Amino acid sequence: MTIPINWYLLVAAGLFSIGLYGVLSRRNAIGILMGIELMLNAVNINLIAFWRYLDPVRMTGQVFAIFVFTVAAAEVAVGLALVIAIYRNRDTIVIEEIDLLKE
Amino acid sequence: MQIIIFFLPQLVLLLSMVLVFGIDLVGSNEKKWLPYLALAGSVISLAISLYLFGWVEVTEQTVLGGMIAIDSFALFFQIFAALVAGIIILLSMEYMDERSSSKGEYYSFILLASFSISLLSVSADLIMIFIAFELLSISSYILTGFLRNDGKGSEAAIKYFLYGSIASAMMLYGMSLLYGTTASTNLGQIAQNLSGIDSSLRWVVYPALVLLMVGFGYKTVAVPFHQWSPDAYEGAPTPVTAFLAVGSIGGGFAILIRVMLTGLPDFQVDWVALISALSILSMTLGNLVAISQKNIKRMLAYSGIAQAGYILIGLVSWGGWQAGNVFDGLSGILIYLLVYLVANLGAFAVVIAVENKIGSNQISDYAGLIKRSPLLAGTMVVFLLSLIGIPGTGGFVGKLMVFGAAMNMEYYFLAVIAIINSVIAGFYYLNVIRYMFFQPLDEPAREKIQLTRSLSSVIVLTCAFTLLMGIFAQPFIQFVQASLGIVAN
Amino acid sequence: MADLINLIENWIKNLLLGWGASAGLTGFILQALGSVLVVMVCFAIVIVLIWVERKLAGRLQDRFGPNRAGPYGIFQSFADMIKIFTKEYVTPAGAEKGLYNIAPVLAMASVLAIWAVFPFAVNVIGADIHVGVLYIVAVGAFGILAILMAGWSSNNKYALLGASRSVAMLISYEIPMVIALLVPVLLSHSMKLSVIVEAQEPWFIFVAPLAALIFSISSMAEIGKAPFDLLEAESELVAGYHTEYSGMKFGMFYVAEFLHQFTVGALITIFFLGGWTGPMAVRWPILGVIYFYGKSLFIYLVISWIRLSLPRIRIDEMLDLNWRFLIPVSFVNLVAVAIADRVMMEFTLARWIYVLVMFGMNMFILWAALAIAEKNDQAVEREEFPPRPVAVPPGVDSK
Amino acid sequence: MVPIIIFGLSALITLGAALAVVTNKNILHSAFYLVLAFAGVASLYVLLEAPFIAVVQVLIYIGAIAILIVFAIMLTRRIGSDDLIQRNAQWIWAAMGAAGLFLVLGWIVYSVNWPVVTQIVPEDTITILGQELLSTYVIPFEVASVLLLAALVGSIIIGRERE
Repeated sequence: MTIPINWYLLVAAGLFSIGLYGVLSRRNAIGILMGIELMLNAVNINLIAFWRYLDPVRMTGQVFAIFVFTVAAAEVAVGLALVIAIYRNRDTIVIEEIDLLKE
Repeated sequence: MQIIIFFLPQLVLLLSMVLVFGIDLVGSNEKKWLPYLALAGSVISLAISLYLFGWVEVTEQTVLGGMIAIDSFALFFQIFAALVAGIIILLSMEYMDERSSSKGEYYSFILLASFSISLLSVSADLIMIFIAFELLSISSYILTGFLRNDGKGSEAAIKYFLYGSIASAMMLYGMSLLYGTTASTNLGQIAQNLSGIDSSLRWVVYPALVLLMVGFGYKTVAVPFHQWSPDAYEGAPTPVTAFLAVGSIGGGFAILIRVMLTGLPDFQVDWVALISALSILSMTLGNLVAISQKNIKRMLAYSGIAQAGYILIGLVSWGGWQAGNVFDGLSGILIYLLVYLVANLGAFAVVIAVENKIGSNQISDYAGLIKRSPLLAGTMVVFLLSLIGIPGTGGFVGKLMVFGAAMNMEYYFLAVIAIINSVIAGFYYLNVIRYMFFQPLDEPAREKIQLTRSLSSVIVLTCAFTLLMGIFAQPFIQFVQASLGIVAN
Repeated sequence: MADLINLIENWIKNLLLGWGASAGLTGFILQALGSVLVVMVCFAIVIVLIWVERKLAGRLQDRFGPNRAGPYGIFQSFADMIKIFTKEYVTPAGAEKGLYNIAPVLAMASVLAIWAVFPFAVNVIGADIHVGVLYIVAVGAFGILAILMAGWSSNNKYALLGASRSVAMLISYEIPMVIALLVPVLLSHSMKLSVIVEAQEPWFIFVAPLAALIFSISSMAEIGKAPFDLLEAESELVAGYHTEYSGMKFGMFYVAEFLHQFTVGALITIFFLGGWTGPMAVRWPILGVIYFYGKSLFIYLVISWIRLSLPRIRIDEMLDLNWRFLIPVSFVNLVAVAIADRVMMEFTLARWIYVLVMFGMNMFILWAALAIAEKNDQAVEREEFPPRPVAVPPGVDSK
Repeated sequence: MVPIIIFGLSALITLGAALAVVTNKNILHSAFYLVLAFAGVASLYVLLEAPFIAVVQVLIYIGAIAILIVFAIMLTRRIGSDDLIQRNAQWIWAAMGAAGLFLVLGWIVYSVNWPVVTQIVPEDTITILGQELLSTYVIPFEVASVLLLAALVGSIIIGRERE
C-alpha cells in the first residue's frame, strides 16, 4: 500500500503551523528565525510531495525545492549577520527590547 | 538575438554593478568617481530601455523555458528601475560620503536592487518570481542595515528582515499550493490549467491566493502587512528609505499585476474582493496614523501605505481592455507609479538635504525652511501638493486616472473612500507646509542650507517633471497606455 | 570459489528462505548482517591501527613504542581497551546531560555512516546510491554537530572554545574538499561511487593529481590531526572539545578520530586510487576487498607519516592556506578540468594523450599557484616587533 | 506496511521535534531539536523517492543552517540562558491562530481529491535534474548565483566588527 499524498500535505501543514506559532510567539530573533526555517521546510515537503504524485517525470518541483534551499541559506546568512550586528549595538536580540524606533 | 537585446538594460545594470564592485576591490585608494560609474550604468540602462520601447513588439511571448516574459509592460518597469537607480545614486552621494567607508558595495547593492526590480517585472514563472523577489528582499535588507554602527539602522534591518522572511515563507507556501493544483509553475500554464479545474481543487486556490497576497502585500506595503515599513523607513539610511518607498513598491506592483492578470484571471472575482479590502484598509489606516507622526520619514512611510492603497484601486478596477477607454485601471496604476516616483523621490531629496545639514528628521525642525532655503521649501510644496493630488501637479493626474477607473467599473464606494482619504491626507501634508512657511525660526538655526550639485539637480528635475506631468499629461498617458498592450489583452 | 562473498551471501539467503523466511525479511537480515560486518571490520581495524600507529610513531621519533604487552607490544591496544572500559564516567556539574551523552555516539555514527556507501569490490557494495558523493559530504555534517554538542554541553570554557575553533576550521576546509571531490565526479559523469571507481582508467590520481592533493590536504584538516590539530592544542585548549569526557565516552571520540583517518584513506582510495580495482579484481572479488583495504591502509600510513613529521601550524596560517590558496586553486582546477575534458571530448584522442594533457595541465596549475603564492608571500611586509623579555626582575630597568 | 511505519515515525519525529523547537525554554536545545526536525524531513524526502533532495536537506539544513544558528546563539550567549522568558505576551493568541491555520489548511489539503498520476519516478533523476537546471531553469540558476554572492558580501559587510 502506498502512502496517500494527503498525509504528506497534512504533515506539511502541521509543520507550517508550528513554524508560524514559533514565529509569532518567540521573543528571541534567532527563535523567530528557527520558526521561519520550519515554515520553509513545510513548503519543501509540499513541493516534493506534489512533484512525486502529480508530476514525477519533469523535475519542476525538485528544482523549486532546490531554489528554496538556496534562498534559505542566503537568508539565514544575512539574518544571522543582522542578529550579530544588533547584538553588538544593543547587547540584546530580544525583539521587544529593540525599540529605538518608536515615536 | 531578440532575447539579448531585450535583456540589454538589465545586463547593463548587472554589469555596472559587477564593475563598481570589482573596481572597488582593486587597489586600496578611495575612488571618488565610483558613484558616477554607477550613475552612468543606470543612465545607459535607462537610455537603452527608452530606445527599446518603440522597438519591442507588444506580443505575449515567454522565452527561456517560460521563465521570462518579453513585453512592453516589463519594459516600463525596466525604465522605472533604471530611473530609480539613477536618482537614488544621486541622492546617496553626499549622504554616504559622510557615513560609510564601504561605498563601492553600497552602490553595487543599489544597482543590484534595481536590477532585481526589473527582473521581477519580466518574471513569468513562479520559480523566477520567487528568486527575483528574494534578490530584491535580500539586497534591501542589506541596504537597510548598511550602516552597521547605527543602532537604528540595524534595528530597522532586523525588523524588516524578520517580517520579510515570514512574508516570503507564506508566499512560498501559497506558491507550492498553486503548483500542486496545476502541476506547473508557469503563469500562463497555471491560468490554462486553472480554467477547467474541478470544484474540489478550487478550494485549494483560495488559501493559495491569500498566502500569495501576504508576500505581495508585504512588498507593496498594503495593510495589514505593512508593520515593517514605518520602522524600516525611519531607521534605514534616508536614500535607502527613498528606494524602499518607491523602487521596492514598484517591483511589488509589477509582480502583483502580472501574477493576478496572467496567472489567476479565472479567480478575478476573488482577488478583486481581497485586494479591495486591502486597499480600503491601507488608505484609511495609512492616512489616519500619518496625521500623528512627528518624524518626516515615518510620516512619509505611512503616506506611502496610503498611496499603495490608492494604487491598489487601479488593479481592482481593471475590467479588460476597451478601446477608447481613458480611465483604465492599469494605465492608472502605471501613471500613478510614475507620478509617485518623481514626487516621492523629490520629497526624499529635500529630506536628505535637510538631514545632511541639521541631522534631524523631526517635522518641527522644518520650521522656517523658507528662510533657510527657498528652493527646498518651494519644491517641497510642489511635491507635497502632488502627493495630495492638487490639480496642476502630477499627483492629480494619477489620482484622476485611478479613481476614474473605479467609477468606470462602478466601484463607487471605493472611489468615495479614496476621495475622503485624499482630503484627510491633506491635513498632514499641509502641516509640513505650515511648519516650513509660517512657523517662526529659532535664532541660532538661521543658517542657510547649501545644496550639492547632485541633490539640487534631482530636486529641480523631479519638481519639473511633477509639474510637467500635471500640466501636459497627455504624452505620459499615451506612453503608459502603449506599454500595456500585452497585459491588457 | 571465485566469488567467495556472494557464495556466502547466497548460502545464507537460501538457508533463510529454506527456513521459511519471506524474501523481504531475508533481504533485511542480509543487509543488517552486512552492516554489522562492515562495522565490526572497522572496529577491528581500529584496534590494530592504534597499535600500528603507536609503533610507527615510536620508530619515527626514535623510540620503541609499545613493547610490553605481548610480542612487540601487540596487545597494548587490548590493555588500553580494558582500562578504558572500566574507567569511571565523569559528568561535570552543570553539563547538559542529554547532549553530553549523545555527542560521542553521534561522532562515532557520523564516521561509520560513511562506510554504508563504499564499494568494497565489484559486487560488494553497501548501498549504491546515485548521490553517493553528496551523501559522504552530508553525513560529515553530523560529525561537526557532535563536536558542537560536546563542546557546549561540557560546561567548560576550554571545551567550548575548542569546539568553536574546530567547527570554524571544519566548515572552512569543507569548501576545498567538496570542490576537489567534484573533479572525480566530473570525470566519471556520476556521483555513484561504484561508477567512479570503475571509471578510473587509469587512476584519477594521474588524471587529476591536483584535486587529489587538495582533497588530501583538506581531509587531513577535516580529521583535525597534526599539522591541523589546533582544535586540541594542548598548550592552549587542554584537549579541545572532549576535555571533560572520560572512560568509554572519551574512547568513542578517540576511536571515531582514528576511524575517521582510516575513512579518509578509504575515500582517497575510492576517488583517486581506483578503489577495489587491481589485477584480477573483477574475477576474484575477494581480491578487490583486499586491494581496497590495502590501499586505504597505505594512505592511512602516509597520513600518519605526514602528521608525525610536521609541526602544528598557526591558526592564521591555517586560515590563509585555506582561503587564499586551497579554495582559489580548487576552483581554478575544477573549471580547467571541466573545460579540458569537454574540449578533448570533441576530438577522439587516445586515452594516454588525454591523461598526459590532464596531468600536464594539473601540474602547470599547481606550479602557477605556487609561484603566485610565493610572490604574494614575499610582497607581504612582515611586521617586526622588538624582542620582549618574558619577565623582568623587580628593580631592573626593562631597557 | 513498512513504508507506512517509516512515514509515521518520520512524521512523528518531525512534528514532535518542531513542537519542541518552538516551545523549548532553552534556545540552544531548540536549535538541536531543529536538527532533529530537519532530519525527519530528510527521511520524508527519502520516502518520496527524492534522495538527492534528502541529501541536500542534510547538507544544507543540518550542515550549514543549523550549525550557523547554533553558532549565532553561542555568540549572543546571554540570551541562551534558561532564566529568560522566551515566549512573548501574545503567545496564547499565536497558538490559537496557528491552530486555526492548521485546521483550515489541514482540512483543505486533506479533503481535496488530488489528481494523482501513476507515473513512476525515472531511474536517474539527478541527470535530468542537472539538465533541467541548465536548460529550462538557467536564468533562475544564474540569478541564484548572484543572490548567493550578494548574501555573502552583504553578511560580511553587516557582520564585520566596527572599525
